[in-house]
Amino acid sequence: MKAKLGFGLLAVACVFMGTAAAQQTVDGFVIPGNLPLLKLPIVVTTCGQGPGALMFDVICDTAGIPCEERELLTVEEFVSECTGDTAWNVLVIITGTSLKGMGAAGVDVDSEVKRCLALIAAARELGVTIIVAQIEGPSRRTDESDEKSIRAMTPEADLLITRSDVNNDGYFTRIAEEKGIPQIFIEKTLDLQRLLPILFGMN
Amino acid sequence: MRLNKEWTIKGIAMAVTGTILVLAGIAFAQHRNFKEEVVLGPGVTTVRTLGDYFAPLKGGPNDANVFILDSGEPGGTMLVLGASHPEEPATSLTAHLLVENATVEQGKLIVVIHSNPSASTVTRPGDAYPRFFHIETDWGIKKFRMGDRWANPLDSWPDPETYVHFPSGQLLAYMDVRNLNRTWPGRSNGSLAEQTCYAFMRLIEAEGVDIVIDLHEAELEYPIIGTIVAHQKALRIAAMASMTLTAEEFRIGMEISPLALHGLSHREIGDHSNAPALLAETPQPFLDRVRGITDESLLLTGKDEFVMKAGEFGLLYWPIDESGWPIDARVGRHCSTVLKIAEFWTLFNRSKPLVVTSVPRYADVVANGTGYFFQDPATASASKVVYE
Amino acid sequence: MYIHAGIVLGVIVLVFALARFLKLSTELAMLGAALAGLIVHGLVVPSRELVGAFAWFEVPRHIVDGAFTYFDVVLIFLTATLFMNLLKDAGGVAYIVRGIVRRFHRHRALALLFLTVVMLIPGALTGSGTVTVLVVGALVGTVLTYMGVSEVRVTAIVFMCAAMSAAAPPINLWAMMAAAGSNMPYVGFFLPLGVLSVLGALFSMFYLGWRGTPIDLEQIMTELPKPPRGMRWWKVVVPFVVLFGLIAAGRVWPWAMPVLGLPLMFMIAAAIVVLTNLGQLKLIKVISDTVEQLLPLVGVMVVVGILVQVMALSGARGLISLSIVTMPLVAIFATLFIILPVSEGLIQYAVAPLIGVPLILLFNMKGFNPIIALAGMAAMWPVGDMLPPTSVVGRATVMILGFKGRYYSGFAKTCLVPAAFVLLLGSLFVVFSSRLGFLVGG
Amino acid sequence: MAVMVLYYVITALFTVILVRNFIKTRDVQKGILYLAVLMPFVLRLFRLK
Repeated sequence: MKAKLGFGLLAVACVFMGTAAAQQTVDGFVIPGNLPLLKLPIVVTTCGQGPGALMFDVICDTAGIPCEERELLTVEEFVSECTGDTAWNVLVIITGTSLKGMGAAGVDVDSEVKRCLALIAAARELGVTIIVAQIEGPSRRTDESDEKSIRAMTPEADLLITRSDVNNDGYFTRIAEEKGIPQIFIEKTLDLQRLLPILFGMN
Repeated sequence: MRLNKEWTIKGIAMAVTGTILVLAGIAFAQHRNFKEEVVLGPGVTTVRTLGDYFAPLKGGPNDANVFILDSGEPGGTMLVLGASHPEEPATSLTAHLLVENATVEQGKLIVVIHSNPSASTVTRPGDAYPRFFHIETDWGIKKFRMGDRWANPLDSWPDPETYVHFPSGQLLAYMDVRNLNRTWPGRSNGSLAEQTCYAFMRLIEAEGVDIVIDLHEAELEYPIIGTIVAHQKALRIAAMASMTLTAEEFRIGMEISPLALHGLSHREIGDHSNAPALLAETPQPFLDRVRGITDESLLLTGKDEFVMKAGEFGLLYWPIDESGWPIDARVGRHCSTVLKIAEFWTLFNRSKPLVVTSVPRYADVVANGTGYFFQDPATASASKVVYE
Repeated sequence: MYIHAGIVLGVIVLVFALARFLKLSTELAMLGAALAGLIVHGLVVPSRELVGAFAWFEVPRHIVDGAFTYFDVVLIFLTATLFMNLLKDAGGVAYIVRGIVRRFHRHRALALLFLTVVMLIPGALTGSGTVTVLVVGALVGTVLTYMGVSEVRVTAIVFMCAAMSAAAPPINLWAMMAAAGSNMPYVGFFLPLGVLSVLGALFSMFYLGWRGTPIDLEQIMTELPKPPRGMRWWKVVVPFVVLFGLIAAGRVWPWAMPVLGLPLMFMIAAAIVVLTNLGQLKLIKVISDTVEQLLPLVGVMVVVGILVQVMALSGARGLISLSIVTMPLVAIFATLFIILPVSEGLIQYAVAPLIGVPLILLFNMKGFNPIIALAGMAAMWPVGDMLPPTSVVGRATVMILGFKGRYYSGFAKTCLVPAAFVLLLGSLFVVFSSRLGFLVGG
Repeated sequence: MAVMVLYYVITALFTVILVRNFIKTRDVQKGILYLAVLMPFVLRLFRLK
């Protein structure tokens, strides 16, 4: 993982004007200095089958960022598609679970965590950068299932993108500090429309 | 002597019971026969009824009014369903408000105020709902029926031992055979609610509906609240509507309609017609099981100490404080949600634009009150007044 | 609000106790308590935003609205019992009992197994333990008595098996109502409910019924009432075949069969009994006796409905519900075996929306498997049907078997071990629900 | 629809019997309970609830 904690993409470096190690404020976002190397294209999935990945994908679309949404991406698919020419370079995992239709029609969060941990392990091996994002706010931090998804994924990230309104208890700040993971806070989901081009050097 | 004493008591008991029955009977009849007055707004071009699309419903309890607001300009067609569950009054109020205010510049808007009219003519046994609720307007008090979640047993009797959903075969609770949001896509020879859904599906075909919005309210203990639930065909519209509403007006989430949960509008309409369906939920503390005194006040203010206490214990999926969840905030949320979905429909379907104007947004409804947007039926011409 | 709901609740309890002290029947005492609660609510209700004074005109409406809460259940009770009473009057029940005894008198285990199945079926199909008692209770009870099982044990067996039959799939009304209330489909309950109810019923039957005397066929055949001369096996079989055939047809061809509903099915079966025994039945007397026999049960359902309405109106219901869900989770688990049966005894099926829904939403929030947890609870509720003040199934059992012993120190005490078994099993299902997820899918 | 009519017939049958039993019973407490039980039957029969 250390190897991947490079000093950001060229464009970001330009923005920071050579002081990459220090945090910078760009367009209202506080960007930490220890950003991992972020290269397109992106594949996005959720840990809990919420609509977060879809939202992320829609935003990428509107911002012209190449991204693929795979709600139930398996390790096999991931590995096989990461070996081609158009291989994914960033794996985004959106945390928080969907519970519409509790019970038989609902989501088994444990199997979702298992699937995503396997994806993370594969990503490590393949050198794919892992972003763990909580972008839907308090709606995806209400119950035990959300918590399981968040607590399993957050410590595994190379970069955290977090809605500031779910950090009331300081959990995300604490984990980021403990694990030395760079973290960027957003106020609203739509902020990603401005943030992602900055991160991927598209401005 | 003993016989006399016995009959004295029995006689008194009969008189008391008789009085209770007469007074209760009057109360039930008042509720069942009360008609809400709707003043047709400038946008309404035609008023039909569900029976026009499925003849067996004609003249029956669920021959709901269908308000058509046609711009005459080509574009998309949106169907808005109010009061699928009449115990969720912000939904019928929003639909009512649309009918009295909306104008359509491009495309066509179809609004149903009471989607399951039968369910709006009955109070729920054991739950102590009020029969009516009242909204203050500039010209006086406007009165509305408070209904139930299920169609009136007087119109749909008996229930099966267990309700087998058509066509999936999924089992649901027996009374849900009268629940309009469990009987989609319906069947022509089924229960009243199933036939009503069937009629709506014919309406969707006949009018070329492109998108359906089913309005609802939910208890704060329930996970699906303050959100838009979307069929797979409408995910992008829902995602954008949810994100922009949250950024611009109020927090609202999004859920994907689960494939394995049957009978609901957001699942079946999308699966069985060309129109995707979205379902919008607002918070209604009145529906919470832990609620305190059950009355019109709770219905309209959404203020409840017990629900707040449950919130302090982290048992709610949606926040609540002393200001409660007043009806104006709930109606306002639905108004903005409908408008935003229409906007994104247009954005994603440039060839079929749907432009709706003159509808207040969230901030307008909260600032002025819902009643501000209702017209006075007394001053409107008789031809402009329709009874719901 | 706490004070108001507390006052109303206090008045309800006080008036009930007082009325019982004054020798009023349970049903009338509850009715009095409900009416007193309603009036006190009207008198002391605090001023509320937007609405004026309490509308006294609504009082009669609330009473009748409440009385309607279990109207469908009442109709099922009446029609099911009418059917069985007609069959009994025609001599059909004696005919079946003789048949069972003759077939199974050599194999005790097999006989008990068969009786368990007979007990489970009516409740499984209708969701009502009372229906089980009313339809097959007397029959099974008689057979067990001739197998040398003591009267009190027979009563306990019939009650416990009836309770388990109500819990048994496919129709468990508590699970169904709580699922509907929390917007879950009624799917995936078959296996967990099946495991719970079958284990519970078998344990009850064998624990209480295993010891007994061997059957002396000769003697029993002389003692058992003889069916009338015109009785033939088909006269007994046909009504049952039609009844279960109609219920099954509704499930096999749900969209081709018109919805008949249980009351009509029982009435059709009853009509067949009448038609096949023309001239032999005192029809009006049987109906009249049936209504009189069921008055306490039907009365309590009507009265409980009124009570539930008053409690909902005044916030007393919310207060109870709130006090339960705000307990620490460990405390909830530790007291479920008390909370569930006691609340069932108090307000019957209304517990499912009242306590079941908030609890299941709570469990779901805390990451438990809501289906397994609800199945666990739905097997525990029916055990409370022998508890006061309603004691619906318990009283039906005692009534139908003509049990003369003491209700609590005799009958209820004998139920204790099997009841504890079911309650423990149910609690384990709730606590370990997330690990029992594999049972879902049936 | 025909089924619904049959339900009114069933309701009517039990209403008649309930009234008959109410008149015949000598037990006042039972009498009052009969009246309570009659309430939903009567209002359903008159199609008021």
